[in-house]
Amino acid sequence: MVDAASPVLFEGDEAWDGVGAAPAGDAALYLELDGWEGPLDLLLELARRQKVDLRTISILDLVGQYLDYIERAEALKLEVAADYLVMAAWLAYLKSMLLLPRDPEVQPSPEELALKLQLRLQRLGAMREAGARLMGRDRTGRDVFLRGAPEGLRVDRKALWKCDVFSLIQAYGAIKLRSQPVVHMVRERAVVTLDAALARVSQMLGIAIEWTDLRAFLPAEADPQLRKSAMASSFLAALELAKQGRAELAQEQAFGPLLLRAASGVGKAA
Amino acid sequence: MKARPDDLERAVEATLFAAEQPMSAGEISLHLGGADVGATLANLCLTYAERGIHLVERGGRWHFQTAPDLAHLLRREKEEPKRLSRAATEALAIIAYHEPVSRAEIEAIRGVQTAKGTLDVLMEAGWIRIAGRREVPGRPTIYATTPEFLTHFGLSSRRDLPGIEELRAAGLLDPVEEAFATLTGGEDGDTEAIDPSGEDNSD
Amino acid sequence: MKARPDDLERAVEATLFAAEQPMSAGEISLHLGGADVGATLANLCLTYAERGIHLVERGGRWHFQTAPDLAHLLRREKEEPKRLSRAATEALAIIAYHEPVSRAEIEAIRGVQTAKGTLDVLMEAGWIRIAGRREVPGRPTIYATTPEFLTHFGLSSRRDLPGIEELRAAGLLDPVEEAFATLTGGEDGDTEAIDPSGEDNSD
Repeated sequence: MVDAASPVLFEGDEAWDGVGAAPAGDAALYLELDGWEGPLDLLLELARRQKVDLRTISILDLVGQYLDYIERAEALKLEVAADYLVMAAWLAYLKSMLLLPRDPEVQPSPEELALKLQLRLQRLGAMREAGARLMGRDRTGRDVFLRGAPEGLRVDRKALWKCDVFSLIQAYGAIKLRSQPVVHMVRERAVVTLDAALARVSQMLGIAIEWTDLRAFLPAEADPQLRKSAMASSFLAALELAKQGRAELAQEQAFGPLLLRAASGVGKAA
Repeated sequence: MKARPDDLERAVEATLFAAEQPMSAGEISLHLGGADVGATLANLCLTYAERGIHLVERGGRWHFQTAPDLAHLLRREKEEPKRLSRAATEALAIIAYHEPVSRAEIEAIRGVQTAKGTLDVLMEAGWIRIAGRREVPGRPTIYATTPEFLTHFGLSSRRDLPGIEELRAAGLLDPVEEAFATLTGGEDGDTEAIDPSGEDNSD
Repeated sequence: MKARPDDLERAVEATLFAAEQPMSAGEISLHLGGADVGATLANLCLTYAERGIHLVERGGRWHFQTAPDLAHLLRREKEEPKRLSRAATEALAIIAYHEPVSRAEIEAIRGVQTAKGTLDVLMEAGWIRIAGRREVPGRPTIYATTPEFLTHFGLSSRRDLPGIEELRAAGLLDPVEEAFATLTGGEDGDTEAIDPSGEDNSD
């Protein structure tokens, strides 16, 4: 382990250097309470002052020093942060357990707790030393330098265009399709025009005195399409004739057959 | 080249390497505590003469640079295969079937605007070239295909391009009516006049 | 040092000299059209070993830099890198020696909370990166070092970290619980100690 006072090891950390370099054990040290990074940090520093390997450190001594330290800080009326006090309470408990005759009922044993604390201090100590050695390496920009004005490597990306003849003619076909004027053709279909229906219905109505189903006026057609058309135009023709007063219409119920007869006046007149 | 450079040589070397600007012999000397660096610079020059890096003097100031014969390493071209966009493919097809055509004519046929970049891409690919100007108001630039175009598409001449009939037979013109072929004129799509409506739109 | 470097050596030399970033052997090879540069790099390393400039490998990437023993000559004009706080230094060491680690694991070793800014500083310096999440409850973020970390601290690889082998052999890189179990014959592991100092605050 490295001596805590080594300035090289912890260069650049004013607070810590200050503590490490402070005259042993005195007011200066206590005034630095803010400088510690928590109770573990303070414990590690106190351990280092024992100047022995952390593996052989006396936890009991360390606990004593820590408690002493906190007590004196309080005596100086320094604000002692809560986590330091919690640690102090725990260490006081540990110390009493270590000093009292061993009670096999208590788990974990105080020796185990002490060992854990020691392991933690070793780990923090190891990492603190590793950090210092890392910082002490030949660092880029401080100890070694890169080329001041590199020309730089440039890779110009050039597109290598790809297309094939099929895509080309396919594209041409697509353009032709798009630009072709759209023509809508309506297929010619057989229909019964309104005029034809009107002529047919009025002619047949002349001989129908009784109520007659509209369907009877339709031409006998096999083609259902044409029959529909005839039905539609015949219905319109019937309405037209009714409007002209030449026919009467009746329907007994909704969707029932539409009945038709010549208007009575007309019939008499004819 | 010396087996072991002396300390001054190493120092000058490192100083010039790390420098952000070329340095005069005086500046280097000042930097190194007043040592005379003239002979060292000449030495270093020789040391590096055959390497990939040279030490050169320009206007009394020294710097390292890449050996001139390796300058091509600094800017390297990398080719990346890229598929032609749909718009570019269509523009190319129109130029191939109707050349020479102006941009306005291409747009008239495509029925949409053609970005400037689209034709640039085709030029960059080496498939089209500027074939002069159309002698109409505005004198628009006209484009035609290049021999590289034929090579790339495996055509011996533009007459190899399938005509309208063949396109239809291939199902590429499916719903198109008979009358259409007469509109665009000709069976094989060779240099027939095209839709005149686009011709007068100046670029 | 060879009297006359071969073409590949000159090309690798020039490429690395001109590069703005360290380059892996693969990147160099790619830049030079696929040549195998492994032996050449080793050769160049030797060539420059005694010069004021060194060719070094850091985390699999190569670059030229000034010889460390000349630091005193070059430092005066250069701005020193910003000094790291003690908290950041410790956090960096813990990440480097234990990577990947979560913030809770860093805090377990340091015994104090890690301020948000501490890891940010290391991220900003480009020395650490987020290396995913630990698949435990809470899925804490874990951190690892970067190639730039190795470059900056002159490490060829993490194996070069000062003392890492000794620390590993001594079990100092193992968690306290694990080391404790080993020392006490595998008993412990889940003892609920009234330990106030944060050892068990796993994320």
